[in-house]
Amino acid sequence: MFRSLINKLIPVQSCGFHTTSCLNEVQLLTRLRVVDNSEIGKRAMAEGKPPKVICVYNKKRVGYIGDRVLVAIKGQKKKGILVGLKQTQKVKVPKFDSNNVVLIDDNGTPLGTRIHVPIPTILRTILKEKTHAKGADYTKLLGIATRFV
Amino acid sequence: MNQADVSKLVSKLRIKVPPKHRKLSSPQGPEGRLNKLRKTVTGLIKYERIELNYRRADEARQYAERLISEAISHGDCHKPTMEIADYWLLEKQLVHKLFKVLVPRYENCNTAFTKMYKAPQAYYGRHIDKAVLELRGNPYPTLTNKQSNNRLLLQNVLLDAAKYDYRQAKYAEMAEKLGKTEEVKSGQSNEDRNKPSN
Amino acid sequence: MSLVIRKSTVEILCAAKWIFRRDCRLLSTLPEKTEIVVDEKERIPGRKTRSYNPILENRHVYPEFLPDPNPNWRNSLREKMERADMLKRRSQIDIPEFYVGSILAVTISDPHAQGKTNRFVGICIERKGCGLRAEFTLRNVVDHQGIEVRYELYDPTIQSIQVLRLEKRLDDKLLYLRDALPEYCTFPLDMDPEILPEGTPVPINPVQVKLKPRPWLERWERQELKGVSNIEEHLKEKDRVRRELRKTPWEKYDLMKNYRKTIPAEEQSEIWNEVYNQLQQMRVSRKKMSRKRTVTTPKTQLA
Amino acid sequence: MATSNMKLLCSVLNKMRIDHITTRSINSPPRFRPPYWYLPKERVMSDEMLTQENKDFLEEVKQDKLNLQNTLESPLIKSETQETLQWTPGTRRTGLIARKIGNYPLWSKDGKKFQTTLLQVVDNHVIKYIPPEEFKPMKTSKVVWKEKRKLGCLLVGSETIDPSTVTKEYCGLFNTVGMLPKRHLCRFMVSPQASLPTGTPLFATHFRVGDYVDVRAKTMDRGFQGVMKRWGFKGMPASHGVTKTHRRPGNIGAGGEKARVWPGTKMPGHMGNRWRTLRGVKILRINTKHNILWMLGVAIPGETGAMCYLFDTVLPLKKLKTPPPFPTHPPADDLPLEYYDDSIHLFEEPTITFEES
Repeated sequence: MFRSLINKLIPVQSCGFHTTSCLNEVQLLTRLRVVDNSEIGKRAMAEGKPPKVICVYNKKRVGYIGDRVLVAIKGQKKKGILVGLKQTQKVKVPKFDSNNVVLIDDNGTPLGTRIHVPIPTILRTILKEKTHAKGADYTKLLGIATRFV
Repeated sequence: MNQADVSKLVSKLRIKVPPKHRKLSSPQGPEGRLNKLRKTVTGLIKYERIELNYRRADEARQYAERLISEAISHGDCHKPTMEIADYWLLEKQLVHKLFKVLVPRYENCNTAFTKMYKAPQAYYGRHIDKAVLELRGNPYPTLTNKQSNNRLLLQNVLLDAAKYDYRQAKYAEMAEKLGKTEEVKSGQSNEDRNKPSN
Repeated sequence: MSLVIRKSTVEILCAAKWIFRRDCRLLSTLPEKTEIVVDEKERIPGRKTRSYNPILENRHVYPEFLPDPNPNWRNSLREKMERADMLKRRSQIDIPEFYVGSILAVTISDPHAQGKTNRFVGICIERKGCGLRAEFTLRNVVDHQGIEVRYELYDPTIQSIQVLRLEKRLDDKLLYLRDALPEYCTFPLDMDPEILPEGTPVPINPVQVKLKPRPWLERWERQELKGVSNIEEHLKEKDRVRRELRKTPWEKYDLMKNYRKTIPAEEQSEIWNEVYNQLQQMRVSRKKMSRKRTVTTPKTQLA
Repeated sequence: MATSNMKLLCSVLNKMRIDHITTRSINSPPRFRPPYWYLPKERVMSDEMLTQENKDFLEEVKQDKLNLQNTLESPLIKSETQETLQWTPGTRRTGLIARKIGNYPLWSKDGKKFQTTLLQVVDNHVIKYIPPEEFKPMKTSKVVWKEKRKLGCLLVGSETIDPSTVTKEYCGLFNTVGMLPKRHLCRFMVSPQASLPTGTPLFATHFRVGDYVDVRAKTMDRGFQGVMKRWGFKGMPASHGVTKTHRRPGNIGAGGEKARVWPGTKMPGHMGNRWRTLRGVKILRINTKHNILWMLGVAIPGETGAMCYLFDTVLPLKKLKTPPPFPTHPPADDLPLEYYDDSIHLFEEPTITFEES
């Protein structure tokens, strides 16, 4: 029941985001949408305080699909993985209506147990490449996804 | 690479169309440019021969050609074509001229509907390329030279002689070839004839 | 649209019936009747003096066979090679007739999950590009999340393209669906294909969508959209004034501008004479294969 | 007396005009002179007011010559029985003249899209060969080669044109071979054993699929451009009190001791229309009927319809490893219509599927 409440709220929420095309890329202070069912993420979205990007972990400082980001959410710093972007994508890669993030901890384990929106299949390759043998294992995220497009 | 517009079907122009339009400088922008061209096209349809600057003549020529080809392909009962004719011809009696005079004149025409010549420049004043733009089949005398006396020009006389020699040589060669083949054929037939006898 | 106009009255009536039959599932049925009346009004004065060439009607069905009209990029030999390659690809996979507004299901082989396929269902909101670069965009709302995927028409990883509902909309591009309420582009992923009876013209769906309140992705009010019903509600006086200032009513009379955007009829007929026979053969052979399919009744859209 | 002497001296000095003395600095390069095989091509066209019969006659002569040219056989076929020449990595083969006719994508077998450029080789013929002993190119640089490279000069022409549109001298260059004049003429430096008899046609099969070539062409002419477009400068801010200097270069150097502009400073000027070579372009597909090469990438200089010259690449890692058709591929009728690189997916092949590994 709580989830349906959130789903009802989301269309209203998404209007609060920047929808002008010049702010379509994920960079510093972009607001994201948490799409997993972690407690902190759910509460932040329900309160209407979506997380802000405070760091993108790549050289370009612009987040692309599968990049790790550091977000400020309800006064805490959490890491997340971008799982859907508003930007124009390459052929056969889906473009989403909102910038989606899944929260993870330092080991790459997702904080939630389910992702309630579709996940692009290209993440399978990207996350496998980013995972190193001794470092964090990001492919755990794929296990909690419900649907791939 | 963009897709071609398929909503309209146009017939091909018989003149060379440059890849881009010319900007005729006008303070009103593209609308002002069309207004300038409207006056020229109206003048062309009305007087059938006009002299003007080359740049403007070349632009106006394309629009006049398109207007006539639209009128030919759709006829006077087609509402959008009528609107277009109404826009381009500032004097309304010319709309009748377009559909009743020019369309029958050009209906079976295989060439462009207009002609353009480079006009001589003025001896004094600024050097601006001038052109004469006219409709084909206009009632005025032609602007080009008569070609009747060209046969007596030196280059033509010389070419005539060369042509005669060339043809003679060619015929001689052909005759030789024919003779050879006939010889070969007759030789073959002789052999054929000889074979059964042997 | 023009297809509908040029067909005989019987066919028009057929189409009208077809639309009426389906109106139970449309959101706004009001402008539909007026649309048909306009169609018939336009049709009557349309006396054609030139002989009507049916082969040219292929331009609506296969627009990507026409080259880019920019003369700087054209070369007859390259276009010929490109068309030959397109026909070769078409002999391998059935690329059906579809338009912007049709609902498609595309299956591709997925390089990221070996041995699996990936199927996506959505409404075609845009078709662009010509030749082998032709591409189309599908849009759907899955799990309350709007998703768009761009596909290339001649990509060899595409396994099948299936038309689930063949229809047109009122506009050439449906990019405004991004700002519309999500129910207008929500389609179930397990949608059944609806098969049109043989010989009926492609119906035009006169549904008018409702936009979400601003901010929008583009200034839709300046684009003269026919498929949007509530655009005036969201406008301020300032926007209306600016819309008036930006209007370019002279552009439809700019004959050369329109000419430079199109491929002339003579060149088109050459192209169609070259490719039409092969396309027709492929169509006929495919039809024989798919005879077995039965006609299914259209499902309600907003179930 | 003194005055008369002075007058004499003055008159002598007047005759000695200092500004007439020409000095040529040793460092300045010699003035460009065209190579000696070059003959002027352009002629002034005018309306000659010929009668219709004479026009037809000229057309007929041209057609006869064209037919004569088409019946010419490649000299390679006759001399096939002669000794076979060996290709070694050091030899230099001739190149080709091609026309850029556009670009479209091809897909690889693993589903990746390759943008390709199509180059058409239009009736290329060998016009002239100058052996290395006779070939003396103009010296354009100060560097004098101690050991002379023994390379001959091979003239290759492409695209037959109407002989009445070019000068008589230019036509004469081709008449010796029995051909109509060509629109483009290019000089290729070749090893003596790679020389070809005159009149040899060259085809796209001169190169093989999978080889790398260098493409030399003129870049697109962009006219006079500012520094932002020409050199990629950043310009200056649009606002924050900036006036009239949004796209300007800014400072071009300090004053002080040098008090001048360093040579080579990036400034506004004419951009494009320069000869540039793109090295190491891979050939993905070859059509033998129309002589089309599909090259990987879209960076070949020039617009659609521009001419370009193709050479075997000089890049050490992409050089030819196996012997190519040498000296060139002889004309043959039984060639397959198209050659494809191994990585390219054929359009008539079934859809790509990714098997589980």
